[in-house]
Amino acid sequence: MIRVEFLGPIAREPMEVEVRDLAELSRILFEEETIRPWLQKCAVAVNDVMVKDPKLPLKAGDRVSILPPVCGG
Amino acid sequence: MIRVEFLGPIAREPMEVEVRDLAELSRILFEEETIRPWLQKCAVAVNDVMVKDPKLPLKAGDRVSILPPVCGG
Amino acid sequence: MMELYNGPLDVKEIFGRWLDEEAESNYGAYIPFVGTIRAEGGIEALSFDIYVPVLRSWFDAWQARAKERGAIVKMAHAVGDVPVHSSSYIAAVFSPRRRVALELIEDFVEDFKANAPIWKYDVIDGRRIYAEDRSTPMEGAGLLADGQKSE
Amino acid sequence: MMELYNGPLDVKEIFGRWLDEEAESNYGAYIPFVGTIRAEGGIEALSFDIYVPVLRSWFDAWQARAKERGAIVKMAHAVGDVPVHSSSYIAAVFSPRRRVALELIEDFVEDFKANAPIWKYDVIDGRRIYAEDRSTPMEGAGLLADGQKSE
Repeated sequence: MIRVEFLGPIAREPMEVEVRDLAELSRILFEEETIRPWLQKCAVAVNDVMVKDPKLPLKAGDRVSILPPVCGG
Repeated sequence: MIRVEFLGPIAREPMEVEVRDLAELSRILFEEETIRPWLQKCAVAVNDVMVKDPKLPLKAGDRVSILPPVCGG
Repeated sequence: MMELYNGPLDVKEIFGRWLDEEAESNYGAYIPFVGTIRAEGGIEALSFDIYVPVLRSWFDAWQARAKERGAIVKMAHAVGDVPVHSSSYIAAVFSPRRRVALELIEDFVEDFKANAPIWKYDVIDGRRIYAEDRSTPMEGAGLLADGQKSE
Repeated sequence: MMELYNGPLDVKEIFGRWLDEEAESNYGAYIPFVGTIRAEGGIEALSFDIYVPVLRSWFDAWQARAKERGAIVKMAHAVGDVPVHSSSYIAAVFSPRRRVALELIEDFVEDFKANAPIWKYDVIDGRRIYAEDRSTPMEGAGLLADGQKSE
Protein backbone atom coordinates (compact mmCIF):
# COMPACT_ATOMS: atom_id res chain seq x y z
CA MET A 1 0.00 0.00 0.00
CA ILE A 2 0.98 3.62 -0.63
CA ARG A 3 0.03 6.23 1.97
CA VAL A 4 -1.04 9.64 0.62
CA GLU A 5 -1.05 12.69 2.93
CA PHE A 6 -2.59 16.07 2.17
CA LEU A 7 -0.76 18.96 3.78
CA GLY A 8 -1.74 22.43 4.99
CA PRO A 9 -5.17 23.65 3.98
CA ILE A 10 -6.33 20.58 1.99
CA ALA A 11 -9.17 19.21 4.10
CA ARG A 12 -8.73 15.53 3.40
CA GLU A 13 -7.73 12.65 5.67
CA PRO A 14 -4.73 10.56 4.57
CA MET A 15 -5.61 7.70 2.22
CA GLU A 16 -4.08 4.31 1.40
CA VAL A 17 -4.01 3.25 -2.25
CA GLU A 18 -2.58 0.52 -4.47
CA VAL A 19 -0.74 2.25 -7.33
CA ARG A 20 2.50 1.58 -9.21
CA ASP A 21 3.49 5.15 -9.99
CA LEU A 22 2.55 8.82 -9.65
CA ALA A 23 0.66 8.81 -12.95
CA GLU A 24 -1.66 6.14 -11.61
CA LEU A 25 -2.08 8.04 -8.34
CA SER A 26 -2.92 11.13 -10.36
CA ARG A 27 -5.85 9.34 -12.02
CA ILE A 28 -7.24 8.27 -8.66
CA LEU A 29 -6.95 11.78 -7.17
CA PHE A 30 -8.69 13.30 -10.20
CA GLU A 31 -11.73 11.25 -9.34
CA GLU A 32 -12.09 13.08 -6.00
CA GLU A 33 -13.98 16.35 -6.42
CA THR A 34 -12.49 17.96 -3.30
CA ILE A 35 -8.94 17.11 -4.43
CA ARG A 36 -9.11 17.76 -8.18
CA PRO A 37 -8.97 21.62 -8.01
CA TRP A 38 -5.77 21.43 -5.96
CA LEU A 39 -3.75 19.17 -8.23
CA GLN A 40 -2.55 21.73 -10.78
CA LYS A 41 -1.14 23.89 -7.94
CA CYS A 42 0.35 21.17 -5.73
CA ALA A 43 3.91 19.89 -5.49
CA VAL A 44 4.69 16.34 -4.42
CA ALA A 45 7.15 14.70 -2.06
CA VAL A 46 7.77 10.97 -1.83
CA ASN A 47 9.19 9.86 1.51
CA ASP A 48 9.85 13.56 2.24
CA VAL A 49 11.91 14.15 -0.89
CA MET A 50 10.49 16.61 -3.44
CA VAL A 51 9.94 14.92 -6.79
CA LYS A 52 10.03 16.24 -10.38
CA ASP A 53 9.25 13.11 -12.41
CA PRO A 54 5.51 12.54 -12.95
CA LYS A 55 6.15 8.90 -13.87
CA LEU A 56 8.07 8.10 -10.70
CA PRO A 57 7.48 4.45 -9.71
CA LEU A 58 6.13 3.83 -6.22
CA LYS A 59 6.67 0.79 -4.02
CA ALA A 60 4.80 -0.64 -1.05
CA GLY A 61 5.33 1.47 2.05
CA ASP A 62 6.05 4.70 0.17
CA ARG A 63 4.57 7.87 1.64
CA VAL A 64 3.37 10.54 -0.82
CA SER A 65 2.82 14.11 0.44
CA ILE A 66 0.70 16.60 -1.49
CA LEU A 67 1.93 20.18 -0.89
CA PRO A 68 -0.42 23.05 -1.80
CA PRO A 69 0.76 26.65 -2.50
CA VAL A 70 2.94 28.02 0.30
CA CYS A 71 3.42 31.35 2.05
CA GLY A 72 5.93 31.34 4.88
CA GLY A 73 7.27 34.32 6.75
CA MET B 1 39.24 85.07 4.96
CA ILE B 2 38.31 81.52 3.97
CA ARG B 3 39.04 78.71 6.41
CA VAL B 4 40.21 75.40 4.90
CA GLU B 5 40.03 72.19 6.95
CA PHE B 6 41.66 68.87 6.05
CA LEU B 7 39.69 65.88 7.26
CA GLY B 8 40.56 62.32 8.26
CA PRO B 9 44.08 61.17 7.47
CA ILE B 10 45.39 64.37 5.83
CA ALA B 11 48.04 65.57 8.28
CA ARG B 12 47.68 69.29 7.83
CA GLU B 13 46.47 71.97 10.24
CA PRO B 14 43.55 74.16 9.05
CA MET B 15 44.65 77.19 7.02
CA GLU B 16 43.17 80.64 6.35
CA VAL B 17 43.40 81.98 2.82
CA GLU B 18 42.16 84.89 0.70
CA VAL B 19 40.59 83.40 -2.44
CA ARG B 20 37.55 84.24 -4.55
CA ASP B 21 36.61 80.75 -5.67
CA LEU B 22 37.55 77.07 -5.54
CA ALA B 23 39.72 77.33 -8.66
CA GLU B 24 41.90 79.87 -6.92
CA LEU B 25 42.04 77.73 -3.78
CA SER B 26 43.05 74.80 -5.98
CA ARG B 27 46.13 76.69 -7.22
CA ILE B 28 47.22 77.47 -3.67
CA LEU B 29 46.82 73.87 -2.52
CA PHE B 30 48.81 72.57 -5.51
CA GLU B 31 51.77 74.52 -4.21
CA GLU B 32 51.83 72.43 -1.02
CA GLU B 33 53.74 69.20 -1.55
CA THR B 34 52.00 67.35 1.29
CA ILE B 35 48.57 68.30 -0.06
CA ARG B 36 49.06 67.95 -3.80
CA PRO B 37 48.88 64.11 -3.97
CA TRP B 38 45.54 64.15 -2.17
CA LEU B 39 43.71 66.59 -4.43
CA GLN B 40 42.71 64.24 -7.25
CA LYS B 41 41.09 61.89 -4.72
CA CYS B 42 39.40 64.43 -2.46
CA ALA B 43 35.82 65.69 -2.42
CA VAL B 44 34.96 69.17 -1.14
CA ALA B 45 32.29 70.60 1.13
CA VAL B 46 31.65 74.32 1.60
CA ASN B 47 29.95 75.17 4.89
CA ASP B 48 29.26 71.42 5.26
CA VAL B 49 27.45 71.10 1.93
CA MET B 50 29.08 68.86 -0.67
CA VAL B 51 29.91 70.79 -3.83
CA LYS B 52 30.13 69.76 -7.49
CA ASP B 53 31.09 73.02 -9.22
CA PRO B 54 34.87 73.62 -9.37
CA LYS B 55 34.29 77.32 -10.08
CA LEU B 56 32.11 77.88 -6.99
CA PRO B 57 32.62 81.45 -5.69
CA LEU B 58 33.66 81.78 -2.05
CA LYS B 59 32.92 84.62 0.32
CA ALA B 60 34.53 85.83 3.54
CA GLY B 61 33.77 83.49 6.42
CA ASP B 62 33.18 80.40 4.24
CA ARG B 63 34.53 77.14 5.56
CA VAL B 64 35.94 74.65 3.03
CA SER B 65 36.40 70.99 4.02
CA ILE B 66 38.67 68.64 2.09
CA LEU B 67 37.40 65.04 2.30
CA PRO B 68 39.82 62.24 1.37
CA PRO B 69 38.72 58.70 0.28
CA VAL B 70 36.31 57.12 2.77
CA CYS B 71 35.67 53.68 4.20
CA GLY B 72 32.94 53.49 6.80
CA GLY B 73 31.44 50.37 8.34
CA MET C 1 20.49 25.99 12.65
CA MET C 2 16.75 25.92 12.14
CA GLU C 3 14.44 26.67 15.05
CA LEU C 4 10.66 26.25 15.25
CA TYR C 5 8.54 27.77 18.01
CA ASN C 6 4.93 27.45 19.05
CA GLY C 7 3.55 30.98 18.74
CA PRO C 8 5.44 34.27 18.31
CA LEU C 9 9.22 34.49 18.32
CA ASP C 10 11.25 36.06 21.12
CA VAL C 11 13.11 38.24 18.63
CA LYS C 12 15.65 39.78 21.01
CA GLU C 13 16.58 36.42 22.54
CA ILE C 14 17.08 34.82 19.14
CA PHE C 15 18.99 37.76 17.65
CA GLY C 16 21.29 37.99 20.67
CA ARG C 17 21.91 34.26 20.97
CA TRP C 18 22.83 33.98 17.27
CA LEU C 19 25.16 36.96 17.69
CA ASP C 20 26.84 35.24 20.66
CA GLU C 21 27.08 31.89 18.86
CA GLU C 22 29.17 33.49 16.10
CA ALA C 23 31.04 36.01 18.27
CA GLU C 24 34.39 34.32 17.63
CA SER C 25 33.72 33.05 14.11
CA ASN C 26 35.31 36.09 12.45
CA TYR C 27 32.32 36.98 10.30
CA GLY C 28 32.29 40.63 9.25
CA ALA C 29 28.60 40.87 8.37
CA TYR C 30 25.47 39.61 10.17
CA ILE C 31 22.15 40.37 8.47
CA PRO C 32 18.95 39.15 10.09
CA PHE C 33 15.59 39.61 8.41
CA VAL C 34 12.81 39.97 10.99
CA GLY C 35 9.27 39.40 9.73
CA THR C 36 6.45 40.88 11.82
CA ILE C 37 2.68 40.41 11.43
CA ARG C 38 1.08 43.58 10.08
CA ALA C 39 -2.36 44.73 11.16
CA GLU C 40 -4.34 44.65 7.92
CA GLY C 41 -7.59 43.22 6.57
CA GLY C 42 -9.08 43.03 10.05
CA ILE C 43 -6.93 40.07 11.13
CA GLU C 44 -6.11 39.44 14.78
CA ALA C 45 -3.27 37.04 13.98
CA LEU C 46 -1.73 34.91 11.27
CA SER C 47 -1.40 31.18 11.79
CA PHE C 48 1.10 28.75 10.26
CA ASP C 49 1.33 25.05 9.45
CA ILE C 50 4.77 23.66 8.65
CA TYR C 51 5.79 20.37 7.09
CA VAL C 52 8.98 19.89 9.02
CA PRO C 53 10.83 17.10 7.12
CA VAL C 54 10.74 18.98 3.81
CA LEU C 55 11.53 22.30 5.50
CA ARG C 56 14.58 20.69 7.05
CA SER C 57 15.82 19.42 3.65
CA TRP C 58 15.21 22.84 2.13
CA PHE C 59 17.18 24.48 4.95
CA ASP C 60 20.04 21.95 4.78
CA ALA C 61 20.40 22.58 1.04
CA TRP C 62 20.62 26.31 1.76
CA GLN C 63 23.22 25.76 4.45
CA ALA C 64 25.36 23.89 1.91
CA ARG C 65 24.88 26.68 -0.63
CA ALA C 66 25.91 29.32 1.94
CA LYS C 67 28.93 27.26 2.97
CA GLU C 68 30.24 27.30 -0.61
CA ARG C 69 30.50 31.07 -0.25
CA GLY C 70 32.07 30.96 3.22
CA ALA C 71 28.82 31.97 4.90
CA ILE C 72 26.18 30.39 7.14
CA VAL C 73 22.42 30.80 7.43
CA LYS C 74 20.08 30.50 10.41
CA MET C 75 16.34 30.65 10.64
CA ALA C 76 13.50 30.63 13.15
CA HIS C 77 9.80 30.31 12.37
CA ALA C 78 6.57 30.19 14.31
CA VAL C 79 4.03 27.35 14.24
CA GLY C 80 0.38 28.14 15.07
CA ASP C 81 -1.01 31.58 15.87
CA VAL C 82 1.10 34.75 15.83
CA PRO C 83 -0.76 37.91 16.91
CA VAL C 84 -0.54 41.19 15.00
CA HIS C 85 2.70 43.17 15.74
CA SER C 86 4.59 40.11 16.91
CA SER C 87 7.12 38.17 14.84
CA SER C 88 6.71 34.91 12.95
CA TYR C 89 10.02 34.66 11.11
CA ILE C 90 13.70 35.46 11.37
CA ALA C 91 16.22 34.51 8.68
CA ALA C 92 19.87 35.44 9.01
CA VAL C 93 23.14 35.30 7.13
CA PHE C 94 26.64 35.52 8.61
CA SER C 95 29.45 36.07 6.13
CA PRO C 96 33.04 37.26 6.16
CA ARG C 97 32.16 39.99 3.67
CA ARG C 98 29.34 42.45 3.12
CA ARG C 99 28.61 41.68 -0.57
CA VAL C 100 28.04 37.97 -0.05
CA ALA C 101 25.85 38.66 2.99
CA LEU C 102 23.67 41.16 1.09
CA GLU C 103 23.27 38.81 -1.87
CA LEU C 104 22.54 35.74 0.24
CA ILE C 105 19.96 37.33 2.54
CA GLU C 106 17.94 38.43 -0.46
CA ASP C 107 18.08 35.05 -2.20
CA PHE C 108 17.48 33.15 1.04
CA VAL C 109 14.39 35.17 1.99
CA GLU C 110 12.93 35.09 -1.53
CA ASP C 111 13.48 31.36 -1.96
CA PHE C 112 12.02 30.79 1.50
CA LYS C 113 8.91 32.67 0.48
CA ALA C 114 8.56 30.62 -2.71
CA ASN C 115 9.60 27.14 -1.61
CA ALA C 116 9.51 26.58 2.15
CA PRO C 117 6.65 24.16 2.96
CA ILE C 118 4.70 26.55 5.18
CA TRP C 119 1.01 27.42 4.96
CA LYS C 120 -0.40 30.70 6.15
CA TYR C 121 -3.88 31.45 7.49
CA ASP C 122 -5.57 34.70 8.44
CA VAL C 123 -7.16 34.53 11.87
CA ILE C 124 -10.38 36.56 11.93
CA ASP C 125 -12.94 36.23 14.74
CA GLY C 126 -11.04 33.17 15.90
CA ARG C 127 -11.45 31.43 12.52
CA ARG C 128 -8.51 30.25 10.44
CA ILE C 129 -8.76 31.16 6.71
CA TYR C 130 -6.13 29.89 4.23
CA ALA C 131 -4.26 32.87 2.69
CA GLU C 132 -4.79 31.46 -0.81
CA ASP C 133 -4.34 34.77 -2.67
CA ARG C 134 -0.90 35.31 -1.13
CA SER C 135 0.32 31.75 -1.59
CA THR C 136 2.57 30.45 -4.38
CA PRO C 137 2.76 26.97 -5.91
CA MET C 138 6.10 25.38 -5.05
CA GLU C 139 8.75 24.58 -7.66
CA GLY C 140 7.57 21.53 -9.58
CA ALA C 141 3.89 22.05 -8.78
CA GLY C 142 1.39 20.45 -11.15
CA LEU C 143 3.20 17.12 -11.29
CA LEU C 144 0.02 15.14 -10.68
CA ALA C 145 -1.94 17.16 -13.23
CA ASP C 146 0.86 16.51 -15.75
CA GLY C 147 0.62 12.82 -15.01
CA GLN C 148 -3.05 12.93 -15.93
CA LYS C 149 -2.46 14.82 -19.19
CA SER C 150 0.29 12.45 -20.30
CA GLU C 151 -2.25 9.58 -20.61
CA MET D 1 17.76 58.25 13.73
CA MET D 2 21.53 58.34 13.56
CA GLU D 3 23.62 57.37 16.60
CA LEU D 4 27.35 57.76 17.12
CA TYR D 5 29.24 56.02 19.91
CA ASN D 6 32.75 56.26 21.26
CA GLY D 7 34.17 52.77 20.81
CA PRO D 8 32.34 49.53 19.99
CA LEU D 9 28.56 49.30 19.66
CA ASP D 10 26.31 47.54 22.17
CA VAL D 11 24.67 45.57 19.38
CA LYS D 12 21.95 43.87 21.42
CA GLU D 13 20.90 47.09 23.12
CA ILE D 14 20.67 48.96 19.82
CA PHE D 15 18.89 46.14 17.97
CA GLY D 16 16.36 45.70 20.76
CA ARG D 17 15.70 49.39 21.27
CA TRP D 18 15.10 49.95 17.55
CA LEU D 19 12.73 46.96 17.55
CA ASP D 20 10.81 48.45 20.50
CA GLU D 21 10.70 51.93 18.93
CA GLU D 22 8.85 50.55 15.90
CA ALA D 23 6.83 47.88 17.73
CA GLU D 24 3.53 49.62 16.95
CA SER D 25 4.49 51.17 13.59
CA ASN D 26 3.04 48.25 11.60
CA TYR D 27 6.21 47.52 9.62
CA GLY D 28 6.33 43.97 8.30
CA ALA D 29 10.09 43.78 7.73
CA TYR D 30 13.05 44.88 9.86
CA ILE D 31 16.50 44.24 8.39
CA PRO D 32 19.56 45.33 10.36
CA PHE D 33 23.05 44.98 8.91
CA VAL D 34 25.61 44.43 11.68
CA GLY D 35 29.24 45.08 10.76
CA THR D 36 31.89 43.43 12.94
CA ILE D 37 35.66 43.92 12.91
CA ARG D 38 37.39 40.85 11.45
CA ALA D 39 40.73 39.61 12.71
CA GLU D 40 42.97 39.92 9.65
CA GLY D 41 46.28 41.45 8.69
CA GLY D 42 47.50 41.36 12.28
CA ILE D 43 45.29 44.23 13.40
CA GLU D 44 44.16 44.59 17.00
CA ALA D 45 41.39 47.06 16.17
CA LEU D 46 40.05 49.39 13.51
CA SER D 47 39.68 53.06 14.31
CA PHE D 48 37.31 55.61 12.77
CA ASP D 49 37.14 59.37 12.22
CA ILE D 50 33.76 60.83 11.27
CA TYR D 51 32.89 64.23 9.88
CA VAL D 52 29.52 64.56 11.56
CA PRO D 53 27.84 67.49 9.74
CA VAL D 54 28.21 65.89 6.31
CA LEU D 55 27.29 62.44 7.67
CA ARG D 56 24.11 63.95 9.08
CA SER D 57 23.16 65.47 5.69
CA TRP D 58 23.89 62.19 3.98
CA PHE D 59 21.70 60.36 6.49
CA ASP D 60 18.85 62.88 6.27
CA ALA D 61 18.82 62.55 2.48
CA TRP D 62 18.55 58.77 2.90
CA GLN D 63 15.73 59.12 5.41
CA ALA D 64 13.80 61.19 2.84
CA ARG D 65 14.50 58.60 0.15
CA ALA D 66 13.26 55.77 2.41
CA LYS D 67 10.16 57.75 3.35
CA GLU D 68 9.14 57.99 -0.32
CA ARG D 69 8.87 54.20 -0.26
CA GLY D 70 7.01 54.06 3.07
CA ALA D 71 10.12 52.92 4.93
CA ILE D 72 12.57 54.31 7.49
CA VAL D 73 16.30 53.86 8.06
CA LYS D 74 18.37 53.93 11.23
CA MET D 75 22.09 53.75 11.75
CA ALA D 76 24.71 53.57 14.48
CA HIS D 77 28.47 53.94 14.04
CA ALA D 78 31.52 53.90 16.23
CA VAL D 79 34.06 56.73 16.58
CA GLY D 80 37.62 55.87 17.63
CA ASP D 81 38.94 52.38 18.28
CA VAL D 82 36.86 49.21 17.83
CA PRO D 83 38.62 45.98 18.81
CA VAL D 84 38.58 42.86 16.66
CA HIS D 85 35.32 40.83 16.98
CA SER D 86 33.32 43.80 18.22
CA SER D 87 30.95 45.90 16.11
CA SER D 88 31.50 49.30 14.51
CA TYR D 89 28.37 49.70 12.43
CA ILE D 90 24.67 48.90 12.32
CA ALA D 91 22.39 50.06 9.53
CA ALA D 92 18.72 49.12 9.48
CA VAL D 93 15.61 49.41 7.36
CA PHE D 94 12.01 49.08 8.53
CA SER D 95 9.41 48.74 5.79
CA PRO D 96 5.84 47.57 5.44
CA ARG D 97 6.93 45.02 2.83
CA ARG D 98 9.77 42.60 2.33
CA ARG D 99 10.80 43.65 -1.21
CA VAL D 100 11.32 47.30 -0.37
CA ALA D 101 13.26 46.38 2.77
CA LEU D 102 15.60 44.03 0.88
CA GLU D 103 16.24 46.59 -1.86
CA LEU D 104 16.79 49.50 0.52
CA ILE D 105 19.16 47.72 2.90
CA GLU D 106 21.44 46.85 0.00
CA ASP D 107 21.43 50.36 -1.50
CA PHE D 108 21.75 52.00 1.93
CA VAL D 109 24.76 49.90 2.97
CA GLU D 110 26.50 50.25 -0.41
CA ASP D 111 26.00 54.00 -0.59
CA PHE D 112 27.16 54.31 3.00
CA LYS D 113 30.35 52.49 2.08
CA ALA D 114 30.96 54.78 -0.89
CA ASN D 115 29.83 58.17 0.40
CA ALA D 116 29.59 58.43 4.18
CA PRO D 117 32.39 60.77 5.41
CA ILE D 118 34.14 58.21 7.60
CA TRP D 119 37.84 57.35 7.61
CA LYS D 120 39.15 53.97 8.66
CA TYR D 121 42.51 53.11 10.21
CA ASP D 122 44.13 49.79 11.04
CA VAL D 123 45.43 49.70 14.60
CA ILE D 124 48.65 47.65 14.76
CA ASP D 125 50.97 47.75 17.77
CA GLY D 126 48.97 50.72 19.02
CA ARG D 127 49.66 52.73 15.82
CA ARG D 128 46.86 54.06 13.60
CA ILE D 129 47.45 53.45 9.86
CA TYR D 130 45.02 54.91 7.28
CA ALA D 131 43.30 52.08 5.36
CA GLU D 132 44.10 53.73 2.04
CA ASP D 133 43.82 50.60 -0.11
CA ARG D 134 40.27 49.95 1.11
CA SER D 135 39.08 53.55 0.82
CA THR D 136 37.08 55.08 -2.03
CA PRO D 137 37.02 58.67 -3.29
CA MET D 138 33.60 60.20 -2.58
CA GLU D 139 31.17 61.20 -5.34
CA GLY D 140 32.53 64.40 -6.92
CA ALA D 141 36.13 63.80 -5.84
CA GLY D 142 38.85 65.58 -7.86
CA LEU D 143 37.05 68.91 -7.88
CA LEU D 144 40.16 70.82 -6.86
CA ALA D 145 42.33 69.00 -9.38
CA ASP D 146 39.76 69.87 -12.08
CA GLY D 147 39.93 73.51 -11.03
CA GLN D 148 43.66 73.44 -11.66
CA LYS D 149 43.37 71.84 -15.08
CA SER D 150 40.76 74.32 -16.25
CA GLU D 151 43.31 77.15 -16.11
